[in-house]
Amino acid sequence: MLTLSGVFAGYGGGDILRGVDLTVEKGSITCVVGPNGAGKSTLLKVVSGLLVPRLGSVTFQGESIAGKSPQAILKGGIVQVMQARSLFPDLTVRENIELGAFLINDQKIVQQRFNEILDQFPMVKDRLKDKAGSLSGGQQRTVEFARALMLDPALVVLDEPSMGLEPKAAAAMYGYVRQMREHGRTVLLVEQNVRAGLGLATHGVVLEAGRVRLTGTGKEILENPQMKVLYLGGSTQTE
Amino acid sequence: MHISRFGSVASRHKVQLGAALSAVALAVTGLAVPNATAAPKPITIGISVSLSGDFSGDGKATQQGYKIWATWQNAHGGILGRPVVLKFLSDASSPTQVVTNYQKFITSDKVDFVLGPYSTKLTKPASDIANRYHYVMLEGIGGGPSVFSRGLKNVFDVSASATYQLVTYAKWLAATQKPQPIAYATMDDPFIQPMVDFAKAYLDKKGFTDAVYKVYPAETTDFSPIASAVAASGAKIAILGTMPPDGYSMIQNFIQAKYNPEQLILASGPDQGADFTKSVGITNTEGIMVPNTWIPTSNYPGNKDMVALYIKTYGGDINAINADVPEAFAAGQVLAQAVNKVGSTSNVKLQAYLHSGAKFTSVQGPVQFAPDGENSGAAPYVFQWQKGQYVPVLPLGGPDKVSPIETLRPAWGTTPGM
Amino acid sequence: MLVLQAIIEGVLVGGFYALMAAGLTLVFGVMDIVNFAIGALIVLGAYLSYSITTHFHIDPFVSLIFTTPLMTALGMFIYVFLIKPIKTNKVVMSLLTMFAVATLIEGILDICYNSGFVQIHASYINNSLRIGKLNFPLIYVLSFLLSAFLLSCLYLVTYRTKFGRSLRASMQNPVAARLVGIDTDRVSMITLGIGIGLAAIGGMIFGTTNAFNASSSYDIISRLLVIVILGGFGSVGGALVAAIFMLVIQDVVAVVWSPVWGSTAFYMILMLVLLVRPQGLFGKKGVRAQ
Amino acid sequence: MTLLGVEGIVKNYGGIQALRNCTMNFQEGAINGLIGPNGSGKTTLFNVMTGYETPDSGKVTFRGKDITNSTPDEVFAAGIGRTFQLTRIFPRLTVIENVHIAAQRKGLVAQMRQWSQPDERARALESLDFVGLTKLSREPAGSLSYGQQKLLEFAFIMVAEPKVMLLDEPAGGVNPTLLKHLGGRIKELNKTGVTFIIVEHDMEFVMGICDQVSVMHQGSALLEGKPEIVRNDPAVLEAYLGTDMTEVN
Amino acid sequence: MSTDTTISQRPTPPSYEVPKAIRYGALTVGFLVLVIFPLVFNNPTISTIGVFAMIFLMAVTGWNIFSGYTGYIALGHAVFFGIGQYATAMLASYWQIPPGWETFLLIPVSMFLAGLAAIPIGLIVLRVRKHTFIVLTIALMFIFQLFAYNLRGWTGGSQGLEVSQPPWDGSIFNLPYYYVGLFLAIIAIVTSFMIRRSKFGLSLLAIRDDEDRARSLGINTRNSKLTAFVISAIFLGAAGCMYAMFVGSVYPQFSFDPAFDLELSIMAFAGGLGTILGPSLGALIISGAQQYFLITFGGANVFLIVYGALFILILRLLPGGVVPAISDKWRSHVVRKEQRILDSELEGPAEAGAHK
Repeated sequence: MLTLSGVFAGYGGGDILRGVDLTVEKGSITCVVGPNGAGKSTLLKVVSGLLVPRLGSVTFQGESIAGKSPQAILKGGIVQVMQARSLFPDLTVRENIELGAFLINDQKIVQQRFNEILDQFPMVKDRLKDKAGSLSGGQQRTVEFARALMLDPALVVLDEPSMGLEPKAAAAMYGYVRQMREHGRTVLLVEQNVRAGLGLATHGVVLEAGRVRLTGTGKEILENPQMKVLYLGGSTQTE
Repeated sequence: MHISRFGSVASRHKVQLGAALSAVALAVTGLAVPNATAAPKPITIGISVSLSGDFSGDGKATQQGYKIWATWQNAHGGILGRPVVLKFLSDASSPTQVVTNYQKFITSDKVDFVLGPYSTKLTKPASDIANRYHYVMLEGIGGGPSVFSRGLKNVFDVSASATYQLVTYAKWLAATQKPQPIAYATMDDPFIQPMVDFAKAYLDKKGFTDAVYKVYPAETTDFSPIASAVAASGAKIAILGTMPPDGYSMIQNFIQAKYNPEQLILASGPDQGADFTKSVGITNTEGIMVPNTWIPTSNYPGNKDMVALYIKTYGGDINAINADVPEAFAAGQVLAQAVNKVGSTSNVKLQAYLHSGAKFTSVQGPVQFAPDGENSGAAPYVFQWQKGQYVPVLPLGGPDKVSPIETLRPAWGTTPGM
Repeated sequence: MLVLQAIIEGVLVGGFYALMAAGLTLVFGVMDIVNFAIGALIVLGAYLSYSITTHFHIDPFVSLIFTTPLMTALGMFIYVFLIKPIKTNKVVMSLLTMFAVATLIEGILDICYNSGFVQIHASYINNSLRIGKLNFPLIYVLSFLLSAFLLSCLYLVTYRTKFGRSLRASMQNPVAARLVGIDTDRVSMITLGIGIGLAAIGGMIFGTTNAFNASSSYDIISRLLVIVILGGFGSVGGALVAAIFMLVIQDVVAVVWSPVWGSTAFYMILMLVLLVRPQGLFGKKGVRAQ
Repeated sequence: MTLLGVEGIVKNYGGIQALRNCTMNFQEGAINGLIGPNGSGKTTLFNVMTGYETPDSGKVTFRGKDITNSTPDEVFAAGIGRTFQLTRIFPRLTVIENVHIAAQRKGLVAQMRQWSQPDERARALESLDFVGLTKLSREPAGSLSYGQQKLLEFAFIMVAEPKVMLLDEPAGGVNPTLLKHLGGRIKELNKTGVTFIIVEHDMEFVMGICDQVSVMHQGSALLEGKPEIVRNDPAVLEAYLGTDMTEVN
Repeated sequence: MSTDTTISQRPTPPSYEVPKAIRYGALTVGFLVLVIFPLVFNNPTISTIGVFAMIFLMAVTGWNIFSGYTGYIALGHAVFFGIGQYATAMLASYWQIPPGWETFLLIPVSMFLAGLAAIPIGLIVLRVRKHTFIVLTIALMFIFQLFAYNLRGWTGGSQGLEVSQPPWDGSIFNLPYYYVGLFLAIIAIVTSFMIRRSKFGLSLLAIRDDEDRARSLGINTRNSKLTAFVISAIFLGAAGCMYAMFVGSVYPQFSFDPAFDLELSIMAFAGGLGTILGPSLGALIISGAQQYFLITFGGANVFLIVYGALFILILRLLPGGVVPAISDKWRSHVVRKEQRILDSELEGPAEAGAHK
């Protein structure tokens, strides 16, 4: 569905991604893990069009999307939920969610989706009139999720959905991710909580220093002895 | 037809008798006439005018006045038989540029004479420069008292001194009416405020009191609180030190506040002809007074020609002529008379002559200079709008015939016959 | 009674100032631009209305149908050709650019209109309503109503329409706004269009209540800036409250004491408020450590 | 002896609790490592210790003195220097000028003297040499790469000769050769009496140079000890890899 | 420790600055031109423009010491320009200084008073940043203008004040003003230069780039900003004094003029904000050109249009200003040269840099 090959990208000075090859299968939950600074967030920016890759190709459903504007990519069916602070704090929850459908002009569809989403996220229903800034961290995340689904995207890109959340809230987020897959969406996510992320994922990708180091199912990767080296350093012998 | 130079007032009056039309005809062909013979070297005169910035409105009127004077003067033989050529530079209403401009006129262009710019604020630095090079500065539109209090010997104002312009009215008031409260409001301005303050000082001495006295800053755009304060005083007489645009706003605010003083006199504004009637509405003009140094219909030398020329050149009617025009025109007239009398282009001689107590004539009336350079010969007029006409009403017993003054203004919007 | 009258006048005129300041503050909120040309643009709006009313004998309020779209288009044009290309030091460069635009406009108006003072006219301009001893000049009441109407429209646009949402979203989080598909450039262009379109309306009001010429702009701009600062950059409601508050204080000082001190009070209040609250009366503290 | 300590720090941002009753002590003369998964509150703790954030409750002490409400400059003047995770350098100044900024001078006359005095210059060049940026000393700092900016930031803090250096991910984006070198110099500086507190995700680096490692998890201290002990503690790995919370539900 | 040696053995970094010989050569030529200028162009018109250019030169250099170095764009420095003017006019009459050389003694007094006034003003306005700072400075200027109007007992109100002019002959009148102006302008430039190369100046530039970070590195940002503000005000005071003496009259409207600061910032921007000589260059070119333009084409009223259009053009074409544009040109020249050398070296064993 989404294919990156030989992608080099970075800001100003140097490249942070140095030849990333990655495939996201349709209907999968693909989880990218890796130590800080490995280039996970940069990867997502390339996918969502906020960053133009210097080299390499990015194709989505057979079409090249490298260098396209965020709007064009959104229209193509990729929606991203950013790592932090992506809500508009002074807008109400309802407005925030409706903004997710900014690109849809048919109010009927918007209303219909909105109702669907309310069913999907019961918490949101109770807080529609509150300002987004007044919600707790977990609630804000939920609103971001809800907003992302307004476009009925084929691919949802999540940047660390559990970051800064209490375990219970994080668990709820993971529940939502599963739900998305059940609804037939493909999910690409980046996660620091390796075990949780890979446990959730159907496919795992380990990124390190701007390159893909390991791929496989979530379970395979979790059990791979190289993981400890990647995360805690040292050599496998100390095991 | 060739008109030789005319050195005396008398001969000029003769020319006056040839109606305005002939002067206009001359003006059209005028420039060619003096050149019929050997084409004498022209007399050059440098003038800085404000074509942009705060003073641009008056600056342009000033320039018109000077231009018309030059046309007229050339039609009447120029100065010393030589044609007059004016050089204008814009000063963008800035004293910095005024300083540079007059330096350029005097030292680079080596003009024969200079005439004054618009406004007291710019006349001060300009006259310093002229003084430095021993040039005479004749002017008609920068007569704030501070121009003359500096001891400069080269500045001469052909218009009536600012300080006395409202005193004509004050004198009449004190002579004919019982002491009563008067409402004063004046702009903070070096030319306008002294007018009001002198009148007030005079009236105070005669027992009149002030119902309210407000000074407002020059950049005021909203006059409603000031107008309200004046209206609330309920005074039957209001003396306002206004510049044209705020005068209009003030009247508008009075109308809105339904304040209807029996006598209303503005320092300037009602003298602006069509600008004034269009801004406040002709039906609201009845009985409003304004001091002025010039009567549009007067028979002073050159006046009829000037008016005709103005209308021919710039259009409009007699009431559309801005007061800056005759003030500039008069400065030129006095310069021409004095230089012709002196018989040379020497500024030193000219200065001495102007200080000699010699009498001149101008479209604004007689001119005679006091030692400080102010015009002691002028009698400021007071005009009143009566039935849509701008007519002189004061001073009584002056050289010009005046209409009877209306002492009771009617209600707003009820100009008779309108 | 005089004080009451001054308060009423302050409120009425304050409404007009609030409308002008609303355009200024929106432009700031979305684009981080201090629109220094607002004064010249208001005068331009006044002249446009003046020309239309004198040549076609149309009511000044009706003339807005023509001038407002024209000025809005001008605003968009300015954004696309002058503001958008600015890459570095945006705050100051845009300020200076707008100043240059103001100079240009003043120069053009000066030539076109020959710098005499003019005023826009309508038959009802000198009428006023009287309630008891209080006096409500009709034109002020009308312009206050128009301002109030437009401010409510502005409120509705920003709070009830899709564009309004994208506008508020761009103000609060430009990156996230782009991620939900908002073209922030377009939003900026339209916002500057609105800001300058409002100047057309403000210009008409200014032109009916004041005689003006091409150089009249400087008296307006400094007050508007003060109101915007006091109301908090980007806050339309703040601008409204600040405008009325400032104008009322100024007018009351003017009648009770002296008009010259009324103006001084206007600026002194700004100083005093900022000493206590550097972010203005309604501004939010927006300083982050990292 | 405890040089820098925090006691019961609580810090909330909106709905998120960044620090929950965090108590920690850093020993004088040691190289302290501070590790923990992302979002565990390490940077927030740094911010609280250096005066960039005021805690909701709790106390920060330096040499036994309460510095909880000190401003960043006061903290710096007291001898605590720090670097940032996202570097904060002066982009329009050249590299060498950046290094000179933190060199302290007292008095107006001294302030008015040329910014580059011979002794300062020697120190500045030394520290630039140390991070390998000498060649770029006249480049505007903003044109450096992310990793180079990190090194630059380290270099200019070093010039101020603080008693404690708080390094927030000094290894991020720095290449391995230089990283080794950096570790060597940190040790060397440490011998001269400088205390270090290092937040770092590069475990090899942390384990290699730290005397003491503290682990943070969910806003509070999880445990503290020698690197080997910490490394082999199952709780630490658990904290890093996270519990598979999908199964908790 | 092999890395250590390789690092310190690296060649000394290339200088991207224009070489000293060229810079000092240009400076000397510029200085000599300014010194002999009024002697060669002895027409008082030209030297009048020269005097105003000198006044703007010291004013913009002073302005740049604060606004250029700290990045705080002050649009209310006319306050100090006005204070200099009013101090001169008021003291000249209060002390009854006869017109002539003695008036020049008011320059240091005006500088002192402007600097003194800058302390409380700075303490107030420097509490805020960015746009708020800009608008606050404008508001402050209006407050002073209104005080000048309202406190008529001292300031003469709208009547203004005057400084009597010396009875010198027109042909040499401008020269003392020009040379005193040049002298003060040079002092301003030298001060600016000393500050730029001082530790204090470095602190100011650090404040411009990241004020909070600078503070966290132990820079007393408040005192540094205030000091720069005061120094800057001192030169504005000098400029005001010169202006009042030269023009001879002082009015609230012209002394506290909002357009004054915009002009200063345009000059500084055109020349290169925050550079030492950029603003000076901007002042010489723009104030000279503006006046020359007006006296040449001033009869027509297209002045504002041409001025505005040119101004937009400068902002578009030279967003950084003239001086940075020159140094950028030089820099790319050096870099290209370096690249060629490097390319030829790379023929040998490739020595990859530590990082890109």
